[in-house]
Amino acid sequence: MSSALLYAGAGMGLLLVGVWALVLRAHLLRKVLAINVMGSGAFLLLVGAGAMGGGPVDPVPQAMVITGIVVSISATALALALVLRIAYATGKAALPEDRERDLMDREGR
Amino acid sequence: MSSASRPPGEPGLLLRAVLALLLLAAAAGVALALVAGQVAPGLSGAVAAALPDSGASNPVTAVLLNFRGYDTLLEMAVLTAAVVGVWSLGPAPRIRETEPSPVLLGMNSVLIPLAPLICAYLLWAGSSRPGGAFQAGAVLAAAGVLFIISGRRPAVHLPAAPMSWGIVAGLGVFLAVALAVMPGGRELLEYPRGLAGALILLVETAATVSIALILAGLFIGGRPEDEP
Amino acid sequence: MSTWLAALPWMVLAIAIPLLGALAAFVQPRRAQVIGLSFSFLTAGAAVGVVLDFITLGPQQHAVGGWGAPLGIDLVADGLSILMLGMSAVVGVAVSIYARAYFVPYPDKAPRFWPLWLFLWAALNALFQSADVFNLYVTLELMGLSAVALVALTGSGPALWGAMRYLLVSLLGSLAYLVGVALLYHAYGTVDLTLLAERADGGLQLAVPLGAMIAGLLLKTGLFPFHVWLPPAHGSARAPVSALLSGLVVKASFYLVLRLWFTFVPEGEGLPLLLGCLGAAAIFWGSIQALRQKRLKLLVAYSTVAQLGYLFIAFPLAGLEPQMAWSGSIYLALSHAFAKGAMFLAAGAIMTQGGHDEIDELDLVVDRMPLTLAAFALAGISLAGLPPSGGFVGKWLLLESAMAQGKGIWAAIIIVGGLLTATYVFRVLGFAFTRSEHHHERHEVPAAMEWTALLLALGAVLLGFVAPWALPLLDGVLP
Amino acid sequence: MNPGLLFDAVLVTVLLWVAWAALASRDLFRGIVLFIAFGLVLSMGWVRLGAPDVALAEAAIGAGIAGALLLATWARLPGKTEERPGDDLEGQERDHEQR
Repeated sequence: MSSALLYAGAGMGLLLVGVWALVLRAHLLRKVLAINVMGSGAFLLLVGAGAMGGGPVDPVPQAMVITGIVVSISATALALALVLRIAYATGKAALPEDRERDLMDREGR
Repeated sequence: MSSASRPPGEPGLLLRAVLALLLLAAAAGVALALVAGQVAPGLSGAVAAALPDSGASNPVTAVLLNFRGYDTLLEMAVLTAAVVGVWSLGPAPRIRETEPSPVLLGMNSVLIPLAPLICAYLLWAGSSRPGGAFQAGAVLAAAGVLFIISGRRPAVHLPAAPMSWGIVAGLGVFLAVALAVMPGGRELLEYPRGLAGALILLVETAATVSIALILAGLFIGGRPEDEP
Repeated sequence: MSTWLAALPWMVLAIAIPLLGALAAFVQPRRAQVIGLSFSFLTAGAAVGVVLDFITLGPQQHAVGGWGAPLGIDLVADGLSILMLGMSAVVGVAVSIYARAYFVPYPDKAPRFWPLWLFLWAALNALFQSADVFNLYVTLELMGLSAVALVALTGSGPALWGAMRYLLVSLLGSLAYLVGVALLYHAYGTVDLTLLAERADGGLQLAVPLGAMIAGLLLKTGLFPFHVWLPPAHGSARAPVSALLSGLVVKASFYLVLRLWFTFVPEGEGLPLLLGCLGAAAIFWGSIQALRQKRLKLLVAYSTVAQLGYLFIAFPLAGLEPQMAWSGSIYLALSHAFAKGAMFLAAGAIMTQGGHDEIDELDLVVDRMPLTLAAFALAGISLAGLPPSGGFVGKWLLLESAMAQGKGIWAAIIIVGGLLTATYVFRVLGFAFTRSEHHHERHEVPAAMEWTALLLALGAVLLGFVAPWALPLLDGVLP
Repeated sequence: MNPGLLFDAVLVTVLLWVAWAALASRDLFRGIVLFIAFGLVLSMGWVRLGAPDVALAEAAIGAGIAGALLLATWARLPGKTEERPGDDLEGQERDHEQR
């Protein structure tokens, strides 16, 4: 078992946790957090799986991850701006199918 | 409320079970694909071989701004499109002026002047050591964010026009360089021999300024008020 | 004079021009309409340049940075790419002309629409030409973010919800795709499609990443049962935006599914059958929902769900007759882009005229807007697959392929789906010819809006006539 | 087991735990703070993977900018009560205005 495999596995774990929360948590901010955790998981998988062969550190997946991090902050910023507009327009930071739910956090309403 | 154990609208046991099964299956698939079969050697050798011609001695910078510079170009487009999208949602929500805490003000008086220095170092170091445009831009933006939330600023009347020119400068300069090298039978982004280092620095500097402005613009959360 | 024109790098310009246009329209918001429209024409011109290059010189390749795969990123324009580029150019120009007239009453929206639409167009052109799976991820994200922002442009609660759900689904799909990219790089040490095709040797190491990527793309395409995000997003967007989303954006992720499929040619019967069944389910579910809608734009959006189903019928039919089945599917995608674009543009014109889009309150709209109604009817003819439209050619190829293999069940699905389509189109036309009891406001509709819808719908019909020239372009692309 | 691998194992465990806690906690503010911590732990992981450039980007953008954006959004959410957790942390964003 190598460190690279360990980190790739952790990436997979983060993806699972992220999807779980994305589907089950109602508050839109939480869904944005979930997407970000998933993104980090995919990036870990990219670098970790790429490094499993050993040898010198491969810069290509690293550059891809930096690209990915910037793409992900762009998406996060747009998502957060949307969350805020939804909260202002409808009074609740949730999608219509989740509006009946207790948002399970103190800042829900 | 139908039952005490499950509030209305709360996802049921069936959904959770199906989701868990799907996720476990996906995880098993990925795990098998990871451990089964060969692991390819990757591209570190190819990058090392081409590094002397790339105009940067940090391999990651070489990949980001030369070998796979086209990815970075489109990534700048994504970042710019995000701020265009955020601005399109409406004017920025106003931030209420409050008396900032003395701790924050004290911290800021050290951090804000320091940020451009760190930024310049990261930008300069990027070609040979870890660092580069994105990290440097983020540090500069962080200083801007501290400035915005510290309340020690002239009223939030951000002039839209210079800000939007600054926002597009990164992608604009990158595109201009990418296209300007083409005459003479070269491909998009194919830097002429010997000019790669200088052009990369030019692109990175413009990108740093834009990234800082874009990240700060994203933080404001909407378009400046004088923007039509 | 044509020598220097022919020497221009059209593939690159088709991506660079819309990007420059987006920047220009953003920094000059007061002149966004003029800038946007001019750059739309230039972008379409560049796409035509790529198509002409292909016709005269064959498939084109461009090694960005001069490195070439695997170190660099390659752009490739083959027959499939140029059909998609051409489709985007025609629909894009029509929507741009329409949008210029449409946004005149909304001076606050116009400067927002143009940069986002040009970013979206750049992403589409980049996506159709990229031969690098990671680069494709970046183009997918550029496309997704600008499309989401365009939906949110409407500004109302439902549109914001639609945009948010669309964003989450789109990001989830991209991440699934990215997992596939990571596993491909792990196993084969490259992200270039051509090299991957050479190195991929089947087995789990190919099946798992391919499964992840296709699943993510199906989510973005909105194939049943992943369609739930689609009608709210497409139905609540501004009319030109709906036309772009239904006409072009969903085609981009479908194109990518095809590209991966043609590159790796997965073995086995299970997955194609599953995709075909989902397609059939989409046809029935989407059509029935379309029949039940009260609002015209939602009807058209559910029709997209149904028509996307048709595109996947080719998968179970491609085993023995790949050429015919794939040609049918691709041709359906093209004609759907024209027809659905025209339908949304027509729906937008009707909405502008009457201030609403309730189907049973259309109130003799045919008297006031004969051109728009003609556009809707012509687009409906293509959607239902009636001759001589492009939709007819596509469905005919699928039918013939099904009959040649004795797979009558798929033929039956195609025919029943066509009847359902005709039913909901005629339902709209019926109300357009009857008088309503209620009084409605009436507004002037710019002629440019009516004519672009009509011309685009005519394009969908004319596609049926150009099929003998268009289909051979796919030679060498299909497996 | 060599010490490097042991360290990695601990780091990965902490990473997964922080991620889970950030997504599962009842309190949204706590979730965001944990998410920022997650970014910092992750950037340590990038250093361990031999990717210092990524570590810098993760710390600056993934934890720093994303954290600031999340906190700002959270602070601007409408309909908040006065006694919210961590009132003294982000004292500047105390705008309860509704648009």
